[in-house]
Amino acid sequence: MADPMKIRTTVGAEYTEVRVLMVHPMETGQRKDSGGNLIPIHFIQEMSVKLNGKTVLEGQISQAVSRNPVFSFRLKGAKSGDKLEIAWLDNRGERNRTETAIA
Amino acid sequence: MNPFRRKTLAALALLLVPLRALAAWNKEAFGAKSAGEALKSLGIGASADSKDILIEAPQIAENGAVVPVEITSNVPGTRSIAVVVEKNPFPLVAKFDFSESALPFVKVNVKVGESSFVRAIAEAGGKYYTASREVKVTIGGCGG
Amino acid sequence: MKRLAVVLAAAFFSLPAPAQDAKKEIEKYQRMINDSSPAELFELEGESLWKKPQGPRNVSLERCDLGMGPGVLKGAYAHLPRYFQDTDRVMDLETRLLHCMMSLQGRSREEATRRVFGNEDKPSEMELLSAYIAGESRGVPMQPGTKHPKEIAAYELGRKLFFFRTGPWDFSCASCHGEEGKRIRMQDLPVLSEPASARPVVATWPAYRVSNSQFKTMQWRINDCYRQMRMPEPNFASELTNAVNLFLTTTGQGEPYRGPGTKR
Amino acid sequence: MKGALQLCMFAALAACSGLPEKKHFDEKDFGEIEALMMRDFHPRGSAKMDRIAPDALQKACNLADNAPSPEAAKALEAQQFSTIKFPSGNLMGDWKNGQKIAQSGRGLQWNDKPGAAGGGGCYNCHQLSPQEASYGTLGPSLLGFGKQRGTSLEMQRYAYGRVYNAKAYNACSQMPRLGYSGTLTEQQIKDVVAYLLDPASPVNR
Repeated sequence: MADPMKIRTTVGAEYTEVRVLMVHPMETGQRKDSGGNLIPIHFIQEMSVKLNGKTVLEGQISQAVSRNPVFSFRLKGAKSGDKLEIAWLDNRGERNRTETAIA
Repeated sequence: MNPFRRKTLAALALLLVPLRALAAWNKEAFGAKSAGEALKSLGIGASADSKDILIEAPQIAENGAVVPVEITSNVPGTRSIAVVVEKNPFPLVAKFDFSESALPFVKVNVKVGESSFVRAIAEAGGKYYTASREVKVTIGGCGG
Repeated sequence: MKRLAVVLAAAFFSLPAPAQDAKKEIEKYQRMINDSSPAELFELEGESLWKKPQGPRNVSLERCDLGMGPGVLKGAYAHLPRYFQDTDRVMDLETRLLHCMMSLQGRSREEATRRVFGNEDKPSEMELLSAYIAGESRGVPMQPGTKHPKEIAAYELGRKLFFFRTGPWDFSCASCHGEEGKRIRMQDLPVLSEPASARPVVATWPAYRVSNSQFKTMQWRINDCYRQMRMPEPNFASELTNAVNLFLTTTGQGEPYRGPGTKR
Repeated sequence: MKGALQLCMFAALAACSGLPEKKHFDEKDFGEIEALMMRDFHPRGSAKMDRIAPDALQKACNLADNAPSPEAAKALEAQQFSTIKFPSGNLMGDWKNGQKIAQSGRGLQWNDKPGAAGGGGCYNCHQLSPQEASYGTLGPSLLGFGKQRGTSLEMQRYAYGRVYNAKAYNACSQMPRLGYSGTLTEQQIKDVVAYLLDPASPVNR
């Protein structure tokens, strides 16, 4: 599957809700494939959310976050058109970065 | 691939992670086998139970692979929230640091190995506040 | 409508208190996984597949007629399964997609059905396309074909198959989906021969399954039920699977489609 | 009071206003359905095509919508009872293995490895031990089954027979015939009997 990071923003009265959907297997290293051998550990470790270039949220996460992670955050004072940037880094050094404007 | 080789590969992979990373991933904390150890490695001291930490999670999850957890901290000045599933093999699930305009709120789907308490620990002004909810994990389907 | 209220009231009061809490908590779980579900990813992927030229003729599926005209997607899923003049058969979504893969794209049945059920690492074409096309019927009341003689015959056949007990464990579909308020382990079992219980099911399939991070279709659902009934494997897109699908969808007709759903 | 009265009256009316539930099958359906299934199914793993045709019991239950007349039920149950092979002597095996069998839903499925131990899938439909919260409700709760009924040889035979072929006690029961179908071996059924009756089993604690 391609790796689109699907971001949806909803501007509300008190805050803007940001919902991000990432494509990642988040393997725990305990799971076996159909051949019966262990699938190596593989998960997103770090993620960050930037608003207009400034980091507003940094997360350290683990293989205990579900596959195809879905996060929701709330930003105060963000208005439509503001630049939102979400990035992640996994334990194999793979990265993904997606930029979007707040709806 | 035998377990020994997989372990060394995993360890190697960790070394490759560039030093200047985002919030550096706390290897000890996430490798800790007990909640207490994990929090100590994060530098989190004793935490007071607080009703200002709200945890929204299903009491019964039909499947432990995806348990939605929503955490809100109403303690003023909250700068970080750690999420722990006490009975997981590695209890520390995630830690979020908030700054600038991000509110101390997060919603994330987590894996709960077996019925357990899900605990949130918030940090504000150098003090720690905590709350927890029990999540019962059940087996759906015909088990076959 | 009144009769429905009486039936529902009876069903609700008959549950002992703890079971009611368990039922409420499981419904909360379902609500929460629904609004934070990766199902959307499959819809996006399905859209690009719908437009992707494939097969010996190297054309996309965008001219495929799902019953409302070539390429018309809005509400098409909500009107399936139905009778199709060109093939003289009752067809559900996956059966119709297979027809278009063969007739438009020139692909062989063997190649197009080699991998109809995927896994969490690689969903199948049918799963991705079903996610996208079903999503295009959101809000449209489910209204399968119920008037054409072949639709009526398929419905009757589906109904008989639903109650037909055979195989080493003597099961029919009704063995599990036949009695109100029952469950397997913690899994509630809707009575699929009753409109009130069938509607929410029909309105949320196909669906993303959190337990194995896979997107599942109706053909898979019927296939996997027969596996657990200890029966041989039903042929993909066969008359039998279409009859069962039409019986279920007709029983649950009228509910606005609100899928693709997210399930256990 | 008037409202309640009206509600019951209305419910009764509603229940009988629809046509009596049309019988699902009549004799001629069987040929047609079996032919269709033989065409639209294919064998896979251990699941072969000989599983398509319903046997005499299944046909009787299909025709009677699972509610045969008392006489017909008695005859079916007697016939099914004759299929049970009761081992001699003690019928209580090892409850620990019985618990594994009760938890396992495997057995006779096309994806079950050939030769792998079958499961009883008991927790799919029954409550058994108080510790297991994830139990089904298609069958009655068996909590404290042995505590209430004791472990007499006669009770062991009843439990053994019921697991081996449930239709010997209730002609059109939805409980699979676990012994008759070859899903569970004689020893496995003894272990399940122990799980049900043995005072040490969590079912009875």
